[in-house]
Amino acid sequence: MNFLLSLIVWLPLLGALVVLFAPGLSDHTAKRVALVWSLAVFVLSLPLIPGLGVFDGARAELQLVERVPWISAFGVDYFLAVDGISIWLVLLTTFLTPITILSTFDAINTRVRAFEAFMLALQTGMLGVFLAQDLFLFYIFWEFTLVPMYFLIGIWGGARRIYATVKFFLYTFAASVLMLLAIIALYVLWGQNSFSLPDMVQAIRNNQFVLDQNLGRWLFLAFFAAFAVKVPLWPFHSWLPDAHTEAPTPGSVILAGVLLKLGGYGFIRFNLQLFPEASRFFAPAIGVLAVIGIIYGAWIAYAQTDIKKLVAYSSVSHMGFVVLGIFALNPIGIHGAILQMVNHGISTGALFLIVGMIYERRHSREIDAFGGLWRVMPVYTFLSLLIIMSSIGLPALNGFVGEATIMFGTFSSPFLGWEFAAFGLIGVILAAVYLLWMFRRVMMGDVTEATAKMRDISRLELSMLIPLVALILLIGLYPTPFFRAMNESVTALANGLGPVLAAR
Amino acid sequence: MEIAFFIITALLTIGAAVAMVLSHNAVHSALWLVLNFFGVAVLYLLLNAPFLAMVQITVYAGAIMVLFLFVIMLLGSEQGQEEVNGLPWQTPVALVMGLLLVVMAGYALFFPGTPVPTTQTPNEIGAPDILARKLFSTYLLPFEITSVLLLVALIGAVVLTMKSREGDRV
Amino acid sequence: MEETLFTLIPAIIVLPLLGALINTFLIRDGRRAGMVASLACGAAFVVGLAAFALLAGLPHEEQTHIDLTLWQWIDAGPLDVPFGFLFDPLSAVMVLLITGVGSLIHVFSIGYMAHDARPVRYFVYLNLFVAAMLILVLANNYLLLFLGWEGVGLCSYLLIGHSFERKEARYASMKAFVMNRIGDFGLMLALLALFQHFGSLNYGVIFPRAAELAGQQINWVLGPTALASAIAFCMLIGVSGKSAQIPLWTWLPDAMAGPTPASALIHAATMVTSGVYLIVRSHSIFLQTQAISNLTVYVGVATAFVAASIAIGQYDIKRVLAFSTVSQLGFMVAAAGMGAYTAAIFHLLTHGVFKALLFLGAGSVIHGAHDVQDMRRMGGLRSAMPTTFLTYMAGTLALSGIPIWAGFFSKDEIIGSAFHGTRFGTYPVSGTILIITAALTAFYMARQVSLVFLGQQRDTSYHAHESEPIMTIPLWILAVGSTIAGIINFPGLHFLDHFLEPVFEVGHAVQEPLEFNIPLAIITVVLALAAGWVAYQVYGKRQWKKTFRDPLARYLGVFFEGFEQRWYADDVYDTMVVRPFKATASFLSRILDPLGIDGLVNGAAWLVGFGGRGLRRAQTGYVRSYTLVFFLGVIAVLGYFGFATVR
Amino acid sequence: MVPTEYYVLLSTVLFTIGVIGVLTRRSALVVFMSVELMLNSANLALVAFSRQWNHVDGQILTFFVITVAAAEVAVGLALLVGIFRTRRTTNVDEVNTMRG
Repeated sequence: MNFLLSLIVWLPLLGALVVLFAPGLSDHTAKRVALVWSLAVFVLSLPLIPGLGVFDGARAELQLVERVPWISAFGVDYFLAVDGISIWLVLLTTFLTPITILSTFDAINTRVRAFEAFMLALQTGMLGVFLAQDLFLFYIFWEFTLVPMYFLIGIWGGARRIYATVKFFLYTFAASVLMLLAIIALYVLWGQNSFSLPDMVQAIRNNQFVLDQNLGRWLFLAFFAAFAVKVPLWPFHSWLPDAHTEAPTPGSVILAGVLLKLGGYGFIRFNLQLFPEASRFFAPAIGVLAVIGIIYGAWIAYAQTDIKKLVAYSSVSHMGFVVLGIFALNPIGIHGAILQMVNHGISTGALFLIVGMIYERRHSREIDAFGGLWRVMPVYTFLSLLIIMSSIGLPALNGFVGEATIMFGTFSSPFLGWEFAAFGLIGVILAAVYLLWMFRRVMMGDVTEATAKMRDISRLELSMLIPLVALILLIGLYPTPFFRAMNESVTALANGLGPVLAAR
Repeated sequence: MEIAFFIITALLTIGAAVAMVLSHNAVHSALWLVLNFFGVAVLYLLLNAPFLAMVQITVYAGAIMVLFLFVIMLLGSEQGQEEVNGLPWQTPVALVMGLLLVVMAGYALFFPGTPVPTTQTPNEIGAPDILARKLFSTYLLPFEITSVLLLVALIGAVVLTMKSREGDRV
Repeated sequence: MEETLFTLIPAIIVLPLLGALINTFLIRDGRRAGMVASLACGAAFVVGLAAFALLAGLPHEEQTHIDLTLWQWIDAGPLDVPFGFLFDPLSAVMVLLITGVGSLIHVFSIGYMAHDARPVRYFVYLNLFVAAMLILVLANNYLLLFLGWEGVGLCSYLLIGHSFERKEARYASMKAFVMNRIGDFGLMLALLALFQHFGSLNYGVIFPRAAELAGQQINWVLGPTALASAIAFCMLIGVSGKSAQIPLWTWLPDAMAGPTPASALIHAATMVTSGVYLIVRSHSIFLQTQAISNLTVYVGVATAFVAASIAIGQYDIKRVLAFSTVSQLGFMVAAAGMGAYTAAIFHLLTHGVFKALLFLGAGSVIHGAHDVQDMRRMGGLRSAMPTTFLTYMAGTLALSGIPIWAGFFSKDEIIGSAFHGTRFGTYPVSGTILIITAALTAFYMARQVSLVFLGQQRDTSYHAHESEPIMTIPLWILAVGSTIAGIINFPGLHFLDHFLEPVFEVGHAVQEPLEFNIPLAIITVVLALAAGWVAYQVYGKRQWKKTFRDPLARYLGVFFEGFEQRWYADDVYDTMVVRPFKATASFLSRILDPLGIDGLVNGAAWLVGFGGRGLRRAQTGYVRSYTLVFFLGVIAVLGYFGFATVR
Repeated sequence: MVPTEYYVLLSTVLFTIGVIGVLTRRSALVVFMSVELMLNSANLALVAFSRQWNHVDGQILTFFVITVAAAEVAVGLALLVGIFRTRRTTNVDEVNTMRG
């Protein structure tokens, strides 16, 4: 089974080619082929669930390692592996993609085959980012994700799609180039003719590879730039609302659901592992940015009139929690951050789905265009309420587990402390304000002439939301298996950050 | 004696080159260039490279310059192609830079940092048979490639100058 | 025995949850849903009763050790929180109150909600609420308590917003949730600090070691403070949100936009008392901090008085009761702050019964009067609704603190504690204010009864009728309860004191049961009776028009206006918090984000474009100029190498 | 015997003249000729070094340069003819469509 990871990574790309080039494929069947294909990938990834024998959650080190020399002149390896940090993000990706493709059934009607192909290709890129353990390979996958997303927004987007895509592309690309520089710098400085991340981390921990303090901080910032833009951390967020508003529903779902997590994952995998000293040094400053982002995103979300923009800004707020948890630099915070990434993928992905559903019916995303949906679409509203509550962070649903864990980590972190937790909690209050405000105006209230004709959720839409809602409840009530699988890896990571942090 | 001959030839060559650049008539330029090529051929002889001297005369002074003259005549552009000067300030810059280059080269040549080995006794290396042996053994592959290159150039020249049909102007 | 308890306790929670699930997925008919919900809640009550009996049968010291973990809830490295329950005497009495009163309210709702548009949903929320509330009181750790705490908040939100077509319901529901959230902010902060210190959130770990908190000093907003004070202060914020105390009390009166039985259950009997429960549960922390305990007393007393004064100026039958609830919660919070924990719980229980009765009675009135809520349009309903009137009188007497009815004993214990003194000392001023508040309580209740039931019907546009038996039977049961509930901690017998003793032993908070202070009781009762008589004289004797202005307005002037306008609290919050918040949001969204942050980004893009336009001019298109540059490069390179070799 | 330095200096001078020709003349044909001049000067240096080291490779290289120059001239002049056909000029300053 040692090629399982490769299979999961490359199968979607193959699917993309099939969808794109298979002769005589109608739009209708292309959607189904893509769905079945992504479901197959999901099924293939199922054995990875910790406890099923393939992946062992009780081990800290990388598992299912595939390592083949690739460009031997520069020591580049084809190096895939998974550990407790990435396992849930991989599963999140394989889980969300079929749902996203399902959402194209209603949302996409032009150039369907290309769209499905881009979706599948994007999946390859995202999985590659989570699984690559070679800096060079990682960078390739990292940039590769940009391309399909660029087209997904640029071709199927709304009126200002060109502006949004160019902004999205340039913003993320410019920041990634800094990361490339840092990667090359590390390669040269290390001088072992290898891009292997685990080896490099090992060398750093054994003091075989000692970075100059100042240089380490600069390199940290170069990596940080790439990930901060992706997350997006305040004040690097301004591409996100534009991209989200212009993207078609499936694009938004995958963007919020998985792509933003690449940044958070990058922080954990690269910044924390490669630069322990710089991480400690910058943690408070980044914590401040994260807290500002939490409150700022929430506050600004309240003033939006476009539902999608509201959700987009809520992403800024929620991803602030993730960054806060990561830079608490203690096991609790990182546990929470990883779970919160999964949670955010599920909840915000679902939020974009529900926004897309009413957009399909009403062809408007203005909050004022709706009202009284609770009456005409009871099932839809019930599910929406659950999802909104999960986003608000209601206990017993998934959002709370992640946010609370992050808060515990933040509060007890020697680098952050109670002020950060207190301001973060203000963000939790504000989440209730803007989401309930939206709920009040869209779902509650009197039915208008325009909304009266809106039909309730269809079976297709139900099949998208049910798995998400099930996970929302599962993680909310029993997140322990999720935490346990990452426990060892996260503890090892935190131990690498310095002796102070191992205690809490 | 030899040095005097060299100096005369060198001055002739330089003079021809300068005249080539300064001539307003392209035909004159071409003819000055031919003279220059002859001068260089003579220098090749002085350098014990008789075969090259002959090649220089036949290929350069003969074939290439004839081609030039053909084109000049064909286009009728002996004169009057210099009205538009987009970069009037470029001439002085070019002169200064050229002077700088010569000074630098001269400085490097006559005040070298490390001693240069003295010139060795000339051998008959430039004899055609020696050249031919070398060319058809060690340099066989480049030689063959050159022939392909010439063929490609030939075809290219033909294609480029072919009259395009109506409707598909480049 | 313990094994039996271990199966019974989860069952208490699962039953209402099951009811909610069945109603969500299987039932479409309102009446049937009501039956299912009532059955679920009733079954929970029966199970709770059995568990209670088993617990009471256990030896004293074992009663606080019924601790079971269902599963590991959160296990994130050092953060380790079980999904576990603690069934001790305190939770036991709370369970009985919640399921007992809850069941009656469920039954009542079947009748009350018969004409509602969405009865099934209503019963789902109600069941869900019961389950969340049970989790709140049964949790064995603070995080699970928080789950219940927010869960009841959600159900409260849903129930207030049940008839979301009405604007005030929409706004009130959101207001309730957000204000609760502000309170939860404090509670969560307290939890974080507790975890930071103890490395656990389990009661079993924290309470025995609570004394450590007093010694710890931390630096925070209020300067160097004992950790205990900081934590207790944060909890007090939570209490203030959930139990509608100053400053977060304004949501509760608005919450009356929900269906009346829901108000009875959530906004009177159970949910709003969870703040009191929290203080009592955390008594070992509050005992470490005199300052915050005092603050708790002051908050409670101030709330009690202010809310009672507002209740005088209201015309809406439910509003009066809502402010009365806020006021009574103030009594409980004050008692809990004083350290009179048993008194607080005692009042919580009796109040749960008689306030539920009053709300259901009000519901019956509204139901019978065809959704009229303005008391000025009522009057003389006694004859049309004799049962409601009789039972309502029982509630009124209990609330006003008239002897033999339940409120007399519980309220008196609180006032007695204030004067008699607790481990924090005596609170004579607070006690006096509480006595005055008790008199005010009697006044506004007498005013209400006079306006609603006595005299003649002022607005004859509707025909009032008595409610059906399914609604009156719960009223009777609660009326009996309100009359005799004083027995649970009857002076001299002290059942509740003794039963709760094991709980307070943990924090060494056991106090000698308070003996009856006869002079104090006489003063209180006389004052209450006098206030009631005055109210009857003012309101019960004369025939008013249906849009009359309260006669007190003439005598009290601006003060009465303050009562009517709730001391302008909502307006103050609106100007000081809501409006600036909205304005800032609009500023951020319209100006700072697009022009500031995005402006920087787009500015950078423009700069690149500008530089590009500048550089474009270097691209002259002249091949000769390119050559020149090339040549310059050659010279530079040659020069460099030349000098490098020469040197 | 004439020292190699003299030949190289002569080669430099010729090269410089060629450069100046390229830089100052606008007629594409003359520019072209100047390029040929530069090639020649390089050849001269090559042959001179060949004698200096008593090694035939320099001459061989010169031989190749001449061949390539022939090919280059053929293609280059063909291009010129093509340009002249469309633009009716051989003035390089008028062929500036690549202007930014």
